[in-house]
Amino acid sequence: MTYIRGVVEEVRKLAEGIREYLVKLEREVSPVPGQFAMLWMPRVGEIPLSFADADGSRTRFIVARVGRVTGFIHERIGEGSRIYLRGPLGRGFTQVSGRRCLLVAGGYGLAPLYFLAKRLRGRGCHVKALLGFKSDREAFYREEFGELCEVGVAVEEGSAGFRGTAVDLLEKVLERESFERVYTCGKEEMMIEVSRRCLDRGIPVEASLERYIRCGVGICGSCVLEPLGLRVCRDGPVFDGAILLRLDEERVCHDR
Amino acid sequence: MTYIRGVVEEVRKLAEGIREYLVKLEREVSPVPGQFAMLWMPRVGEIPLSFADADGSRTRFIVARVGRVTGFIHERIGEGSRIYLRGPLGRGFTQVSGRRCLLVAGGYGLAPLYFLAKRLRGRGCHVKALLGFKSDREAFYREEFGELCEVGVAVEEGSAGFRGTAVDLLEKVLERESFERVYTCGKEEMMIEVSRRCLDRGIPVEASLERYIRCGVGICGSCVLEPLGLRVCRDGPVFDGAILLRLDEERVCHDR
Amino acid sequence: MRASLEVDLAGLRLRNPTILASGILGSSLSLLKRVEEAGAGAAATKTITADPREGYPNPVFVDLGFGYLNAMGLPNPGVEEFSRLIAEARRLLKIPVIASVGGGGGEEFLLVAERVLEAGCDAIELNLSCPHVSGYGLEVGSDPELASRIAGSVKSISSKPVFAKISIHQSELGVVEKVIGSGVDGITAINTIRAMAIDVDSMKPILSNIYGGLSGRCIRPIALAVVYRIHGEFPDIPIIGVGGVEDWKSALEFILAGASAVGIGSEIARKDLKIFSETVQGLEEFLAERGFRSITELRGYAHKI
Amino acid sequence: MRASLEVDLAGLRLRNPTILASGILGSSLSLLKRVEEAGAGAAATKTITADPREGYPNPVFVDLGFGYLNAMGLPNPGVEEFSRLIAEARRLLKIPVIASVGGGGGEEFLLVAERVLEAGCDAIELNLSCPHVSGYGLEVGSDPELASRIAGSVKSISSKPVFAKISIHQSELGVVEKVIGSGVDGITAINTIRAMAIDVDSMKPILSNIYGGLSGRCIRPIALAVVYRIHGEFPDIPIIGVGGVEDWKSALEFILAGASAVGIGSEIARKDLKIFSETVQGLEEFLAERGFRSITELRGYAHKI
Ligand SMILES: Cc1cc2nc3c(=O)[nH]c(=O)nc-3n(C[C@H](O)[C@H](O)[C@H](O)COP(=O)(O)OP(=O)(O)OC[C@H]3O[C@@H](n4cnc5c(N)ncnc54)[C@H](O)[C@@H]3O)c2cc1C
Ligand SMILES: Cc1cc2nc3c(=O)[nH]c(=O)nc-3n(C[C@H](O)[C@H](O)[C@H](O)COP(=O)(O)OP(=O)(O)OC[C@H]3O[C@@H](n4cnc5c(N)ncnc54)[C@H](O)[C@@H]3O)c2cc1C
Ligand SMILES: Cc1cc2nc3c(=O)[nH]c(=O)nc-3n(C[C@H](O)[C@H](O)[C@H](O)COP(=O)(O)O)c2cc1C
Ligand SMILES: Cc1cc2nc3c(=O)[nH]c(=O)nc-3n(C[C@H](O)[C@H](O)[C@H](O)COP(=O)(O)O)c2cc1C
Ligand code: FES
Ligand code: FES
Repeated sequence: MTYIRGVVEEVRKLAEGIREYLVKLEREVSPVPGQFAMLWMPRVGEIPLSFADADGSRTRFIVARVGRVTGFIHERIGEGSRIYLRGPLGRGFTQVSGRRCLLVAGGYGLAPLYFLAKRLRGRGCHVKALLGFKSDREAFYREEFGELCEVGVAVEEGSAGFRGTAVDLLEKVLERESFERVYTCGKEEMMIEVSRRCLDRGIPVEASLERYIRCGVGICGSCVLEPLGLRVCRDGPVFDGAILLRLDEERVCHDR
Repeated sequence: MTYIRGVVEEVRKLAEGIREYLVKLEREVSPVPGQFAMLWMPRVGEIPLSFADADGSRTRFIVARVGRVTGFIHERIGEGSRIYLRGPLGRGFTQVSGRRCLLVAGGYGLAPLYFLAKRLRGRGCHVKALLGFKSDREAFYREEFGELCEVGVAVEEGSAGFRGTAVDLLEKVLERESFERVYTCGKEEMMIEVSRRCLDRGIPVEASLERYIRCGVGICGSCVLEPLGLRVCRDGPVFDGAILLRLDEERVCHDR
Repeated sequence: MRASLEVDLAGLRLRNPTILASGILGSSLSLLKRVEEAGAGAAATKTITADPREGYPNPVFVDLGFGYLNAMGLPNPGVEEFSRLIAEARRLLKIPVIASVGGGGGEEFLLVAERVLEAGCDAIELNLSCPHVSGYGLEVGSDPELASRIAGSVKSISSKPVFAKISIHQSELGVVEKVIGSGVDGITAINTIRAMAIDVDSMKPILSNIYGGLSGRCIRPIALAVVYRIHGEFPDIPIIGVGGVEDWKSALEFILAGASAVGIGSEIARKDLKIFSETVQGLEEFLAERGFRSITELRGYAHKI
Repeated sequence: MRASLEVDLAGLRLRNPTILASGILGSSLSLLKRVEEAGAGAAATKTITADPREGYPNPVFVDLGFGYLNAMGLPNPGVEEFSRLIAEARRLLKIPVIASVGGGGGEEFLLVAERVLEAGCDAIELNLSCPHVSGYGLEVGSDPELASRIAGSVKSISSKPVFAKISIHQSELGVVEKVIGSGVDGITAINTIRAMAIDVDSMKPILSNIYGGLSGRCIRPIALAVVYRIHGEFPDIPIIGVGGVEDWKSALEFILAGASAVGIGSEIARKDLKIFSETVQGLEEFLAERGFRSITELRGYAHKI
């Protein structure tokens, strides 16, 4: 009753430390891109994961191995394994229609933006995605995005293609092309940079943030963005880029 | 949340010790004729009453004064008074369509049968109602039934019209007319007689029974029909006439 | 091979672990029979007192949407009449009949217990925990010493298993330890929880008695914690888990927590008597699907972590 | 004339009787500020312990559909850090800030109380009742003697009102009598109720800590009965009624039962922060409609029967 049960139908190794899980749920869920689920592994832990796709009772998650629970998932969860989740939680991205949209994603930040790309396409948007990775070994989902939209790939320690960060690539792209809205998910520093550069040019930005999620429903205060009083789990995880800039300012003030 | 609040819009004295209450509820209810409500008078008591009519959020009750709570209602509840009810509860009458139906009612047993007459009419039934009263002073609802169907009135100590019981009148009517279904509500002895005479002739009967109602939802056992294990509040209050005959047999056996 | 739902409950053999909880339909012979036909593994009677009790006037029951409130006031025809009912039930029913014994003190408990044992009940459940009848239940059971004296004296005259029914308005583990020390065969947990409802429109308490007992699905998490704790501390003591069982899943929660059987009470208000067969069928299917042979394998399983 | 929602709570002036319950959003200055903006009449902090506590690992929260289960494990940055927060809150907020004080024994309670008083809190609430942190809360508060000693010692150093927060896992009236005897200014009732949930599919307890506390609308009937009883026995003692307040009607239930103010906690999960303004507005409208001048006229009104 409390958790929705799912059975893993397919596991794919996408890149170094990154796996994709296709899950069939016991009932339908209707997440909006940017919303997340709390994934429970009995007696192991419970962690937030973005929906990377959802279609009726089939959902997709992308899991980067970072610690205890994600390590357990990589090692122990295979086809036929049961998983449990609660959600969808939080507020997702604004789904505009018929606009020129740019997605800027890094690492497992690709997850919600892939889901978003699909939906934006369905709403007649022109979508371009910039995917940033540390190295070739960590790169994934180029083809998946390629099937949906234009793709630019930035690899910092790459052997081919654009060498640099997603932000570097963004700067180049913004010189030549114009967009009506930018969506970003990845490391917070990257998202702050993306927000700054786009807002400077007057382009609205939405970014998906992370904080330590405990209750997931907005009552424990664990995920608060100080000093704004915003809760990632409930008021977000998607926030206006301007919020990120205020966060950053406060951080800078505080550090002084 | 637990009770539906109602405001009394109109009170009519129908006969000696019998009043009619028109109630506007704070939300709609959809009772079936024969279903009842538990009417709560704060710090006074809570009693079962049949719906005598219901149309959206307007309902009608007929209350015979018999004791503490009904006495309070007669004396203290007027236009503008608040009342509280839970329901609809129980199983009502079978609502047939396009049949010839006979209603046999006594005293406040007219309440659910009036509601039923309305519904049967709406379903294209030919309806006839036999109304039985002790005396002229206690008679009511002749016109109301008259607007819906053919009416026969039996008054035991009457000054005019058919003198005798509803059962006597029934016997006469059944000699001349045929019906496909009979519905009855009134004193239990009357309903047993009605059931016997109709079932003997092969006409199915439904009767609405009374027992002491406490929980109203089938868990306390207060309203059980021994030894049948049937609960008036949940399995009834409407039962097949055959059930009444079995009850009566058991009573007779037991009394020996 | 079909999985077995049979359980041994302190020596009682139950065809399945569902038990009609005390106070639910259990003062009518024909309803007890109907509950057996509906599939219950055993049935408890309404709590029996020495003298007849009328109970409280209406309202005595509130459906809160997430659970129920009741203050019936222990209406029962008294032990004289009830003993006849038990004797007849013993002839008419195949499933064990558990007599729920109440009292305002040690003597009454003993007197009632004596009579229902004579009448042939298969087990006794001591109601030490009704939260809303002054002088009865909790007022007796929240004194651990008195509770264990009562339990001990009833146990001493009973060749049938004796269960002590407890509530949370007391140090549960404290009372449990005491009554186990006095020899009872098992624990029934939990009774309703003291509660009330106020109607804000009339600004009045709803129940005629003001206080009542909360039951139904909303108390299940509380009851489960009690059962889990007792099973953790006293793994050998049979427990009847009661509180908000509404389907096979909730029944299974109790068994995984350590109950040998479950009482089913007020959720009958929503599900009616088919709750028994549906629970039984759901448990059977679960066992079969997971390859368990017997429900007893699952008792206390959630402790293995 | 508009009806007044102002209440006097043991000397604290509240613009309205809604209070953010302890443990809800109350360890963040900016969230406390937001709660004030949302309309709360006062705010309690998360329970503060002497040393920082990490709390338990996830899962720590379960939405049961009719209420909530949590076992956060009293995560808080410790009194050192928390005192700074309280001092800032005192500058930034206009509404009273109630410091919830925890401890594993008398000394810790006293130490924390001393520091939060220095920091300028407007009142103290002694958490004698958290049901799922071993060594804290209930384990201290269910010993009436210890509870009253703690209450007495904190009261002796405090010029600000002191509330004792109680649970139902104890003879409530017993503890209440004791702590009132030791001089506390008011009672907060109730804390969460010990409970748990087992997932039958995995056959495992859900919370990492196994046991947690039940909160939300499903415990309201229980909390109401506690408040009603306390007000009946101690009509002069201010009570903060907590447990399942979800709208103006449920807030009013507590006030009619005898509470001077109500805590709002986990139902924020469903209603979010607008629960405060909606509750306040609903109460205002009710008073106006019924011709009451002040919410204080309704305190304990359900006792007049
Ligand atoms: C809204 C949101 C969406 C996310 N979506 C994805 C996704 O789609 N794919 C993905 O791989 N990761 C995602 N994450 C991050 C993911 O939740 C963490 O990597 C994961 O919780 C780590 O768990 P662990 O037990 O393996 O790590 P641990 O060993 O417990 O800790 C390592 C680090 O992981 C982070 N972390 C641990 N627990 C939590 C928690 N409860 N909440 C937030 N962060 C935590 C902390 O930074 C911590 O320092 C998302 C996080 C958030 C907040
Ligand atoms: C399903 C059903 C539908 C009914 N419909 C109507 C109706 O439409 N109009 C009408 O006037 N009456 C109806 N009654 C009867 C009505 O409920 C009783 O007359 C009423 O409860 C008497 O209450 P009191 O406090 O005035 O009587 P009391 O002074 O308490 O007792 C007098 C007698 O009333 C009966 N009674 C009292 N309480 C109850 C109770 N909780 N349940 C059943 N009987 C009780 C008993 O026979 C009792 O001996 C119905 C009863 C039932 C069971
Ligand atoms: C209407 C009603 C009457 C009850 N009467 C009794 C009783 O007489 N004796 C008793 O021990 N428990 C009594 N109980 C408590 C139940 O046996 C059970 O312990 C409690 O209701 C929790 O279970 P449930 O949630 O399945 O109803 C009664 C409960 C209800 C709802
Ligand atoms: C997530 C959560 C954390 C809590 N933390 C505390 C706490 O630190 N101290 C405390 O006294 N009560 C704590 N409580 C209990 C609440 O203050 C309140 O007493 C209880 O939840 C009942 O109220 P509610 O139903 O409105 O939530 C907590 C409750 C919840 C749900
Ligand atoms: S995780 Fe609890 S408020 Fe966001
Ligand atoms: S009144 Fe309780 S079972 Fe019918």
